[in-house]
Amino acid sequence: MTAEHVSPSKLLRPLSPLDGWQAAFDALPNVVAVTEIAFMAQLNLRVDPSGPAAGAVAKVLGSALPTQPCSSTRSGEYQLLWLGPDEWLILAPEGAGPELETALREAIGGEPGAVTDVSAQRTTLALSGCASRELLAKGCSIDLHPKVSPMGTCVQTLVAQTGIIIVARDETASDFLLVVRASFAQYFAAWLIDAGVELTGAC
Amino acid sequence: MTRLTTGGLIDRTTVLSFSFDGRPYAGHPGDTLASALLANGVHRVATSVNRGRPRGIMAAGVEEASALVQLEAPFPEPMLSATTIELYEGLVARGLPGRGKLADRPDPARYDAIHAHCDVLVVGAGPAGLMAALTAARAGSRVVLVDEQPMVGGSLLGTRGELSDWTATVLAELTSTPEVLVLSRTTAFGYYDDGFVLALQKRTDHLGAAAPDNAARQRIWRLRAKQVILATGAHERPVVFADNDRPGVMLAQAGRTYLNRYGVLAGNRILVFTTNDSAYVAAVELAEAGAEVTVVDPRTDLAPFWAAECARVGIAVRPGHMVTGTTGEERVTGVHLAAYPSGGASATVHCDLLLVSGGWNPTVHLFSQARGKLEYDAELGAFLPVAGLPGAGVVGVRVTGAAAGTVSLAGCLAGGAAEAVAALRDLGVAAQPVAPPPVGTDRVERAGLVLWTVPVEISLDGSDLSDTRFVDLQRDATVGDVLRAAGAGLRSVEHVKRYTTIGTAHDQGKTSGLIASGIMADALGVDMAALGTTTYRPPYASVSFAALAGRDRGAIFDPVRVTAIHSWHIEHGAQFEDVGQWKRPLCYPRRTAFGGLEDLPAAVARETRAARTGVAMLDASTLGKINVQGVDAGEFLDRIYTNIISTLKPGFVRYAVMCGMDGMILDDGTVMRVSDTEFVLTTTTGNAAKVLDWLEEFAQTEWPDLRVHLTSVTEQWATIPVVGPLSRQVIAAVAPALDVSNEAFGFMTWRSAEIAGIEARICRISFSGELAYEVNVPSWYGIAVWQAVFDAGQPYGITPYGTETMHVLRAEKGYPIIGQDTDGTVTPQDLGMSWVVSKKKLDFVGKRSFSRAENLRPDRKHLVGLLPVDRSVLLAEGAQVIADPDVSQLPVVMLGHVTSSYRSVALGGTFGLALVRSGRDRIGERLFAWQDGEVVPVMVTGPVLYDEEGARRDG
Amino acid sequence: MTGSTAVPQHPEFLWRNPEPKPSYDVVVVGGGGHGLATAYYLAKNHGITNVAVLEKGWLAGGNMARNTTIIRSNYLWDESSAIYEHSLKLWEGLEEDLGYPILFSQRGVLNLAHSLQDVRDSVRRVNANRLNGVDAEWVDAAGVKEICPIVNISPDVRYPVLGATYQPRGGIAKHDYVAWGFARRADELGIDLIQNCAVTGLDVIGGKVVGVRTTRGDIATGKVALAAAGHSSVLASMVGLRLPIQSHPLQALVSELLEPVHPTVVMSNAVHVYVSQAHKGELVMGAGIDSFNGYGQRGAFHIIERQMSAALELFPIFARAHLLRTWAGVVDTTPDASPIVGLTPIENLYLNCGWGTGGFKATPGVGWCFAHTVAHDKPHPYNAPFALERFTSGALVDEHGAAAVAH
Amino acid sequence: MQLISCPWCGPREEAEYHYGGQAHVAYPHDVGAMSDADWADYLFFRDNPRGPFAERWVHAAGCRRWFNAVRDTGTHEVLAVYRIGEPQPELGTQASR
Repeated sequence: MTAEHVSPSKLLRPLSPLDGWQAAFDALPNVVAVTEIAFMAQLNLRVDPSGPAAGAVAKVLGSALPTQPCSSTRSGEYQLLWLGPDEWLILAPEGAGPELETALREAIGGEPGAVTDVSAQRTTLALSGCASRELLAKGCSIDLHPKVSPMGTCVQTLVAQTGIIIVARDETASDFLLVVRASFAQYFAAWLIDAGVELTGAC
Repeated sequence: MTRLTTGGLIDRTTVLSFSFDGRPYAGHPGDTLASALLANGVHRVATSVNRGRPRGIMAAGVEEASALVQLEAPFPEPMLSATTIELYEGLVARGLPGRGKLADRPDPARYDAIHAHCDVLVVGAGPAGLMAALTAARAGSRVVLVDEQPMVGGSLLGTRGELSDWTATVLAELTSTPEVLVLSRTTAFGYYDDGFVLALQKRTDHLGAAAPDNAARQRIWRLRAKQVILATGAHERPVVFADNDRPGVMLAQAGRTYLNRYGVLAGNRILVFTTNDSAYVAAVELAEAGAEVTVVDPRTDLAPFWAAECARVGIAVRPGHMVTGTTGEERVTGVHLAAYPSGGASATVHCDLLLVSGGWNPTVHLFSQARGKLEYDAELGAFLPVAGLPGAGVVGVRVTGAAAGTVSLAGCLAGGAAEAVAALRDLGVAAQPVAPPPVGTDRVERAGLVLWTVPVEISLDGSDLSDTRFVDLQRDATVGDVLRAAGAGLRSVEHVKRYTTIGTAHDQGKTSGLIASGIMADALGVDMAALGTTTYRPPYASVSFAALAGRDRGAIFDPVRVTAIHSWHIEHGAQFEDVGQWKRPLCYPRRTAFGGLEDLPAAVARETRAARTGVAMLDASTLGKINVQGVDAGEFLDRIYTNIISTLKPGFVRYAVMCGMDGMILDDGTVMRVSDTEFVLTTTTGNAAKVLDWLEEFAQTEWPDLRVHLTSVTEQWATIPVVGPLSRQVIAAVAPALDVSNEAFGFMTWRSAEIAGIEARICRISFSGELAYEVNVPSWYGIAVWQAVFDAGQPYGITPYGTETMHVLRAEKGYPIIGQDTDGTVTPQDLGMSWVVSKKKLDFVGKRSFSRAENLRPDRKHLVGLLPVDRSVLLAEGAQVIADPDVSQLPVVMLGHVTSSYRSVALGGTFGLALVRSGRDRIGERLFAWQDGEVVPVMVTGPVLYDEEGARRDG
Repeated sequence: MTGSTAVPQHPEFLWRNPEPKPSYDVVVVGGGGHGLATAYYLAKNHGITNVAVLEKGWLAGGNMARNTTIIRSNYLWDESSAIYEHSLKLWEGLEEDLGYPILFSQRGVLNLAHSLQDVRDSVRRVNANRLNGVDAEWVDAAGVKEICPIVNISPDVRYPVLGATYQPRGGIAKHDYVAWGFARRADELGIDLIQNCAVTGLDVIGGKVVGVRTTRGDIATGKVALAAAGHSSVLASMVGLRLPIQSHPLQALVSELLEPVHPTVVMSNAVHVYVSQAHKGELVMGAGIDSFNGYGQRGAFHIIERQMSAALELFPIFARAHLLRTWAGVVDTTPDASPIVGLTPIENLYLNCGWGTGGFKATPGVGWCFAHTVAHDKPHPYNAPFALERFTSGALVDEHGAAAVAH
Repeated sequence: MQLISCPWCGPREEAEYHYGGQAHVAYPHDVGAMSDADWADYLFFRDNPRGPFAERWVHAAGCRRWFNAVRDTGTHEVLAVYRIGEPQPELGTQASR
């Protein structure tokens, strides 16, 4: 293959970790639906939640950072995921990363903290359907029952020997956002599809 | 035929064909293989392992010690109890002579595992378990009820339909209650810490060949409960006498279960030998079903109720007697009786079925696994759980029903409800016990006689074979074996178990273990309570390896990590290497002129030549990358690395080494300074997670005062080194706005640049000694930028290369690979890298260890180069380096070993790196590499063999 | 009640069950394989028979009863291969020496390599073994298949078998019989084996140990030899001695009896599978060490599940074999994965511990050397490198670094 | 499978954690002044009691925070968990969970 044969626009198309997997996801029984949400902007934010920078950051994000462990909040187009006592993952629309990174860094200023663009570090999957919880239970040891893990719950755990972030997005434990590291994504997708083999048409 | 025309929980309208030991038979849904065999008059099922004696069916459940079979169809499975196999159409089985046979082909079935959480886990769906589950369910709790049988009812299943309407109602209510999960065909087999119970669900075995392909045949339930209620029932135990192993000798409750549950009258002339009242109901029901029944009871004070019942149905009772032996070959034909305990007045009675009851062993396995304490109850002759579970933390583990030694049905029903109320109370839930169903007067009101083996002297002829008083049928272990153990001086039940092998077979001694202890205690004249039991180890019942492996097999056995450029490598024929969980291209073999593929040496020769003379490119995205931010980032890294990092200026890159506390090299990589307060480190591929953990541990626990934050960015960046004297042209082509001149963009610096609109970080670093640019772009663009570089390099013959070429290039320059040229016993000084160890810093991790005596030895092993005298001979990686080629006297003093070895185009022959004792002092010496018997003369050189003056790095 | 209440003195008599005497020349603490072997060689090699072996439970009921009985000597470092090879040579004559059937079966041991680095490490070890007089060879994947036909050597599996080191003289033995053989001989030679006797304290006067306090009374003694594996730290702490040891659970398991399928011993450190088929036919498998400190003789079940996955990748035909029993021992691990055998800062107190997962195979060898150490108040040349001082000098025998760790 | 309470995330399965050995062994201040024996003690010697033991764990698959736990090494019972910097509860007593 030589340069002449490849158009530049095609060349510089970004490729998500699960590019080409949607057809396999679509073949899953209709009690679950899996879709990659590619190219979301993702920023890792470190800041002292009780320090002055937290307030400045909140202004940029339009919402206070969630300080309840294992929780998340939405603020307009942003999702703020609690990762640790001074650590959050900010999910933002595609392309919003650089500007938000700058704004957050400015907000933190000289205070202790850090902002790191990790947009391509992980990809995200939307998992929905009435069998979602069952599907995850095949590898996830966390109780995702809606009484235990209500909407907004954001846990980091192991599923299929893969570190993932799970965000509960509804009150019936049938809509989850799964955030998985890019290098593990294809393995994780294969695992999900295999886990779905047995699901039947009804819940 | 011994199948009755009515009765039982089988479906007579459907006939299932099966084959056993090559003969065709028929049975019905609801049958087990055992019940179907008995229905067909087959009593002999197996052959004993050591003595080749015929063996039959002695139980009706998981405690079966004798009726072991090999399944042959639909798929071979070794060693299952005929009593636990649900019958299905097309089943093919044969009796086992003690050892199972594995299939010679892969198992096509699926297996899986699933997690479930509950407030209350109830194990056992008998009367106590159902009451417990119902009480908890009505309180609104999340309940899981597991039971090994295909239907609920537990011991009730062996009765004449006692409480069957009630169990059906309870089951209906439970299954329709939200948050209640009833798992049948599910055996809880292990209690682990903190309310974690493992259970095996047999999901499709009973369907035979009709089992759906996509369904997991067996499933491991990983149950995490806040409260556990064990309603696991009890196993009847036999009494030992001579020839007690003949087919047709069966536990009394089993005989009753075959009658009531399966509609099988297993004998016509039945002798019931019991030491307690519980077997009388079996005797009466069997007599009412048409059998001629005799009861032999060593006790003389018969219960009036049972005496009357026996009289009513015409059962002859022989109080004050015992069974001392049996006759028959393939099946019992008669029984020797004698007066108890004298042994006098012996007689022989004909029979075709001998039912035995020596009392009951509560099923306390899970409780014991949960560290529950057991206490010997001399009256029941059983170890009972002591209420309250010390040291079990917040998770309550309760035992109820027969498992707790409760004898009466009413007691079991009430106990189950009460334990559930107690469990719920511990969860802060106030609950009422559900009302038990009405039951009749219980007629087993007193404890029986505890009798392990009948008191008859056996004159042994000195051979073990003359003793036929079997304690463990499966192991062919006898009373004589137990006594022999005692005679040998053994006093511990664990020793006796090991000496006799009693309790180590498929049934794990469910019926035999306690008897062995009892015989031992009697023989030694010690108290059973003092002797104790052997430990109840998981699993409670056998579990197939495949079920435990679940879905973690084949393609999803272990994560496969791939870079953003992986698909390109596949399309371009890369051969891969496993590096940790990563797949990395080892090389990219090309088609040869002869149509075949290049072998590794040919591909590597071509790839290295390209890198040394033209331009080549590598996917190095697997390198670990850590973003370090904070005003103290420099200080933090100074403490971690052996060299100084804080003096590095933004825009610059430094090679750095980190050691463990012991001063041994842990990892190496580059440190890029992005700004005053931000760095990006690289780690070796295999160590990325370990290094981040290591850094976090220091940041969080040792130096929490330092303002520094660590974030993994391994997958954020795709990393593409472009290497070779022509690399500058390629970079200039893809990043036209970047001044690539050496003056503007010097060695060990980095620049931001746009590659076709993509923001890239390009580092002038080199792991080959050649002019090289390491291109880093967000990994979404990894493959696009890789392709752009590849395209731009076409005029220069750009060549993708793999890890093997990378290794050759770096080895020619003497650059070590951590983990290959080091092994956890190597310091930076050993590698000749004292220059990377700061003398100025007061401290850094590992520094103190460098001044220990061992580290100051002049004869430590040093990294050196080795040139074979014959440059066509390739040293083996792992060859040992010796000074004297005469190895006739062993052991031989070894000076070190070859860590890396390659054929080199650039060096015109083979070369190696080695760790050699006092190696730097031996440069110029002739040594020998010993590899698999071959002695290869080598010359010791410095480790840098190519471009020692470093002239090539600037192009 | 049983019929035969009289226990006959049996021709296969194993040992007396004596009451402890008030004093002994040597007290060995720990009646496992190492303690029993030490006692035996004290009597046999050094004529010291006024010896008690104190066991808090039943003889050989600790790790001796819980290990997977793999015997080999193909360790990397000179120091390790010397003591393990000494042990292997003793194994080769042990049945005769003890006059007891120990079912020592030299069926060979394969250590599989799954990555290119595994291959390098393996070849390095094989070459070192050969020059140390230890039988060893490198076999490629096809060679592995020849030795053990049921190993899956397909290149398409997740971690293909790239080859293996093979020690033909390695093998297995029947652990209980080994212990009983030593115990029986020790008993014959007059040594008191005292069970259900837990040590509750050590009496030290003037920096010298003079006695042992036990649950069965105080015992005066000239020398104390500790051989208590995972419990060594607890014992040493009784005299204020700290050890560089951490005690961890190590699990193992066994299947039902199966017709012979597995003719050798296969070990794979990379995926933590250690498997052989014992004489009666059961598959015996060891797992990886649980990461946390624990004396509870129980590990976590996910370790077993994971091990099963790995085992089926290597041996697909094991799929429908059944797990009958799992258990755990308490292994005493050291920073360099090598044992500690030698003197202590307290006079007449001797230490043998830190064998981690490797203790069984060392039983006769270390018994021999430890007895020598106790008898002469000086380490035997084979255990001299394994002194406690090495952690101060830095002269470790780092079997971790050499990847030849475990089992 | 022990259930260990992360002081931040709550009870999680043991597999989510990495074990860090004895807690409260601080990195020495002036390593240059330490004798070889003292340094060896710091490097290699840790308590190894049977019974309550103050240990470090990190919630590796969760919030990545190190914390301390007092756990009974005989029974596996976690007696207390506390964050880095918080004082160690008295050993052997049933502390808050």
